[in-house]
Amino acid sequence: MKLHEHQAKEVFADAGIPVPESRLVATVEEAAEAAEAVGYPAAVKAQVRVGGRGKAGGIELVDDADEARAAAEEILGMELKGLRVDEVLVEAAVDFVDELYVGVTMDRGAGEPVAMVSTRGGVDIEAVAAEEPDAIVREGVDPVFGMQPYEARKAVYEAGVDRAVAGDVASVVRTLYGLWDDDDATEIEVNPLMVTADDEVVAADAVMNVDDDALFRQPELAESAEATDGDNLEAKADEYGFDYVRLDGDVGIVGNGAGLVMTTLDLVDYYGGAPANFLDIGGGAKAERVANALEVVFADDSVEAVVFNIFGGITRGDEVARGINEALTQFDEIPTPVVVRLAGTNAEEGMEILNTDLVTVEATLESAVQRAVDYAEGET
Amino acid sequence: MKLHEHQAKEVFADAGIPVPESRLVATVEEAAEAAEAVGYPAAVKAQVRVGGRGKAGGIELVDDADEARAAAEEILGMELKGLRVDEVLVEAAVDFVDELYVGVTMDRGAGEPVAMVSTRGGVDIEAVAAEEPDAIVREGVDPVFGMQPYEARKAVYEAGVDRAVAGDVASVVRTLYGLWDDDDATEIEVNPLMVTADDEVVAADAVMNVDDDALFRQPELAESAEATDGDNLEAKADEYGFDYVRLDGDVGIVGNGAGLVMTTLDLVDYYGGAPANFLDIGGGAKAERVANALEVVFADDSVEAVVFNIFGGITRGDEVARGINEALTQFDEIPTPVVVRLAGTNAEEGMEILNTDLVTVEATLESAVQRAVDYAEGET
Amino acid sequence: MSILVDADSRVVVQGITGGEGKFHTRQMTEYGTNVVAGAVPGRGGQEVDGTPVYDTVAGAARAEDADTSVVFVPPAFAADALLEALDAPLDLVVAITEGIPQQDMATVYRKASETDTHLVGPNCPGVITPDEAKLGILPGDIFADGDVGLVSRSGTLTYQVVDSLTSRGLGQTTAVGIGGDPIIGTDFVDALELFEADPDTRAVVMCGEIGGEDEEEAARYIGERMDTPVAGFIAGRTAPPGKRMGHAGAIVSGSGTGTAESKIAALEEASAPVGDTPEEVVDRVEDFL
Amino acid sequence: MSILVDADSRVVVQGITGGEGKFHTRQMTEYGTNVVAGAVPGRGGQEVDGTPVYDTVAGAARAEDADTSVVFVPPAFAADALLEALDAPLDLVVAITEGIPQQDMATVYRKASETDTHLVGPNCPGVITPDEAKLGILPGDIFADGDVGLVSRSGTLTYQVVDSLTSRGLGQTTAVGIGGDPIIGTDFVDALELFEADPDTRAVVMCGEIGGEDEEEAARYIGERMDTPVAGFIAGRTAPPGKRMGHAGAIVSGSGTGTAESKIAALEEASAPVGDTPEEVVDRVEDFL
Repeated sequence: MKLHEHQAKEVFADAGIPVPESRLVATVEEAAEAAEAVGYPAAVKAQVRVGGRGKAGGIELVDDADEARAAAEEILGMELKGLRVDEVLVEAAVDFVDELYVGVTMDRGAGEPVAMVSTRGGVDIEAVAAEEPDAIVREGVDPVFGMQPYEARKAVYEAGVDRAVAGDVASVVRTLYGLWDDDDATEIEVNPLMVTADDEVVAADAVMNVDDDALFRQPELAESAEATDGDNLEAKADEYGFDYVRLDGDVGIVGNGAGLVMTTLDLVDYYGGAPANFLDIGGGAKAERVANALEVVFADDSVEAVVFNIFGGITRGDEVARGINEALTQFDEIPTPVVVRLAGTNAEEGMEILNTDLVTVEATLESAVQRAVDYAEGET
Repeated sequence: MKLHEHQAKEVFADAGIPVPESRLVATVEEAAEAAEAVGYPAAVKAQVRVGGRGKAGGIELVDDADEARAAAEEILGMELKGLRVDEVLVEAAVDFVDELYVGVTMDRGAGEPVAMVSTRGGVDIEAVAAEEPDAIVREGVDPVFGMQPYEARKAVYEAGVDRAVAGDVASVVRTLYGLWDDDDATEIEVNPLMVTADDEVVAADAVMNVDDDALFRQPELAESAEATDGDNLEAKADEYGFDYVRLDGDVGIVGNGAGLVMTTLDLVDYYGGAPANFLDIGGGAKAERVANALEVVFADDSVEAVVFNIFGGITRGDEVARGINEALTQFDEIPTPVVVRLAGTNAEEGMEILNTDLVTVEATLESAVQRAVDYAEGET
Repeated sequence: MSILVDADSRVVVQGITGGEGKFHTRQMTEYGTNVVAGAVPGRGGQEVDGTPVYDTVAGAARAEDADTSVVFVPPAFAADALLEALDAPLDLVVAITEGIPQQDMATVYRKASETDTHLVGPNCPGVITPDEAKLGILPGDIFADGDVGLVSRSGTLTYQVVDSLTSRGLGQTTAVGIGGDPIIGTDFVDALELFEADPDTRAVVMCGEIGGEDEEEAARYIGERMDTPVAGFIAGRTAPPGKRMGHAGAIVSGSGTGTAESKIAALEEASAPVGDTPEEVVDRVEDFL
Repeated sequence: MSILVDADSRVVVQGITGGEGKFHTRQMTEYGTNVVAGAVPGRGGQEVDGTPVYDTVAGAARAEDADTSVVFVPPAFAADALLEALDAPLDLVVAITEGIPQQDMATVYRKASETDTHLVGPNCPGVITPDEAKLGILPGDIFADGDVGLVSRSGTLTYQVVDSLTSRGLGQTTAVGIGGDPIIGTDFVDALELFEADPDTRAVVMCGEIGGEDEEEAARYIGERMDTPVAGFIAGRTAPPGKRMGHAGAIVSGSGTGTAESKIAALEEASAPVGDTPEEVVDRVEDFL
């Protein structure tokens, strides 16, 4: 779960990392008032949970109330990478002499967290990582020891951070590690960490992702996740407990198991179609879950056909088929063709049971996907 | 630093370990009132920082106010292993069906903490350890991982603790480990941990030693240490920053370095004398420190002679000698003979400088000790 | 022959008294797995379908000479259960549990790296050596004894491929689901090493997916050290960056690491053909044998 | 020959800008020790008596090819300094600091056990190979080059014994102060192993004291594995139980472990004679040579 910038900054500030003065507002007039309060120059920043807001026009610098009003007018309500901007953070701009990058993330290969420090902050750090990997110092941290003070210092000095602020920067790095550890963060970064002319450091941006699997023990962070923004379909799928990702195509996809659903998406593409979504219905296939899954997929207006791909496993194909039949009868009208393919234990029995008045049955994954792609292209 | 029972119980209770209701009192009448308040039977327990209070008559069970008064009368003011009892804890006696032992201490050889659980609580656990080591289950804990829940369970189940209370006992063990970890305890134990008929566990006694070297980061615990009881000489030596231990003999000993001072004690014994104390004056030997050390040793009425044994090392013998001369002139009268032996760098120059009107000089450790023993025996 | 598990494995089930644990213990036993004990704190002395339950894994291992554990403990308590199993010690620990917090797994991974125990999972379907033993939730019916080793990050995708293999007469030595989490015990390289050392495994299928760089490392290992031929499949070619595709570990990073393209290129570079469809993977295995 | 340190050791001093660090760096350099760098966070780029200072130990080790560290950092920061030195990595780390909390040392000890670095101390006088190099606060003047190895938990007691050795013409290969704390890096057995492997060490003096069971373990090692003769001394015969005698580690437990009697008996059992006085220890060494 990605926190909003303003949420992450609150967490950082509580942990003792300096952040600029700011106000979160939802209207143009409030934005102007907030800018007056924090002083000029001020930044008006879209609060959506995506990266690259600056490039996409989601951040503007303003020098007076009129400019603040204009900026808020433009940003509030805009769509950034498919998400509508409902709030902006109005923040005092920092007068800086240097921009650093500091972060902590999980090094999957090493199975341990890694702290990163670079003097190349304020730019797309992933581009720096790709082009000049040596410009980012990485210090792996043994999770059972926790980050030791010397590790933070080592990263900071090896990155070439000015000695005048090195101690403060090392302290920010250790604080980020502490948040990583205490708050079950999977990724946490400050870019840029600004250095002022009088050798102070200020977190001008804040990124924090929290482990979804750990929200059960992070009740405060889980609460801030509930006030979710963004895609309604994703919110609905989340409510039903499905893993769901919306895409740009027109072939709706329902299946069980992440790998098999991804494979189904890939096959839609392979056969010339375009997947509309990823939806993992999980284990079993009771009528209610099937109905909920189809409700989510049908609610996407782009969908022209649905492929329903279940590998039976422990749950037998005949049970799955009965669940699908029961689910489909709950719809007054089935808005797009549904192609079903069952495999695994008792798959043949299952396919015989399926109600072919409601669905098209295919025997193989390949043929099911091809048929759905054909339907989506208007061929029947 | 050993906490008083009542201090340790407060720490335990704050951490969630059940303890009996109790009151700390300093007078006979308060003791009677406290007993009325906590109910009968009640225990009246001497609050001195030594083990084995029960055997030594420092704990009595009482059944009414008169008995409480009598017990307090007897215990308050008594001497237990050389320490005067100034306060008693009056505590509700626990009606138990089982007595367990649980503790956490440092395993020096392994360099890690070890948790211990035994169903043989309520008796001298060190005797159990010596006679029936298998009756105590020891579970070493990797300090960087910290104690995991399974480790506490394993120790508890392997000790044969009744399944009805095993979960609660495991939880007490983990709490003790937490205190060990958070409070820099070096030794922490509950003996007995009583099990009641309705399967509750209660800490009927509480032992907690805190690492002296960690008191700088344990301000609350350090404060409770300041209200120290016991030997006045030890308190004075502590104030001067000396490592000092009082013993039963009549030969006072001052030296530098723990190993050399211990060796000097051993030599006093070897040559037929009896050491009166261990006093490590530490590095260097400035006049003020020498004077302070002699003040502490002279203040012990048992002392009949003093041996002053300094190995020069980095600090040169002539400087040490000047310090000793200067210190001795600060005393109007030197109450007992002082034998000085200097060794190491510039030792000979040092011995020439020493004022032989005030001290006896000996060239070797052996002869210095022998001379001091002779003095103590009245030979001159 | 086989890897990791066979008919002699003596299995303790952690969480045997829970719904899933109980159900799958029955399934495992029916398949022929030698389940000798359960371990659930506070439930020692009970029995589940005749299998004795112990309070601790160490107690179960000692009393029943167990060498293998399958873990069905809920996510909040799973790390403790895994640490307990690793400490017992055992030869193999298979973690079925899905949704274990990453930090807990970082601790478990650290512990596992200090032991000689094979940890498989978490968030995996398990390990099966057809006709000998299965550990976990895999549907035993679709597997058949044979010469093909299989290692996969995914459950149902594994079943899809196995189903094709079996229906074309290509049985399996052992199939290992290594799990879809970012931090897992046994990874592709570990499993490939075991298959390479197994004289009965004549070809290996490796089902990877987006996220991380395990497939790239596996490709290096295949190219440099393996004689046994490997056919690959990579799921998630159409996944957008920054989105978690069901598995916690199945995510293409914003900076573009962990893509299917990179993994496919690495495998083909190592002369491990990658199928565009599951059927094509099985075609490649047929080519090998 | 010698153990642990010689004229080729390249030494970094952690805490070189502090009072003690500065003073003893001068003493070490005067003795001939090859001090190549200091390490103090925030002091990089400065010099102390011509020795360059670096912000990190890793930086110092890289720039000056250091392989050894001596640590004079105050107790509250010492564990971090030791972990940094162990991570650098170096061959030898000597911790002079007294008063490091036990829990900090438990962490350091854990880290040290994962590395190949020799950690000596803390709360120790250091290590000296006469006429080559000294690390720490030992008074160089009293030592002389020769055939006797010395290992001791105590500082001034070591000097006392060395003074006698030297005045009787018995020089030393290397003297190692292992320190008086309950948790230390190199222990008696570690040091004895090094002396046993050193062809020039023809006899060893081992100065133990009350507390712990290191001397008993050393006695087992001497009895079972050592050819080089060992003479012992044990301080604290008259120490009462439960009292810390100066050193944090010098304490006879209430249950009676860690007594001088037990240690003396163990050594004599292992045919390592124990002197009743320091002079007697030197007599025994004379008997050996």
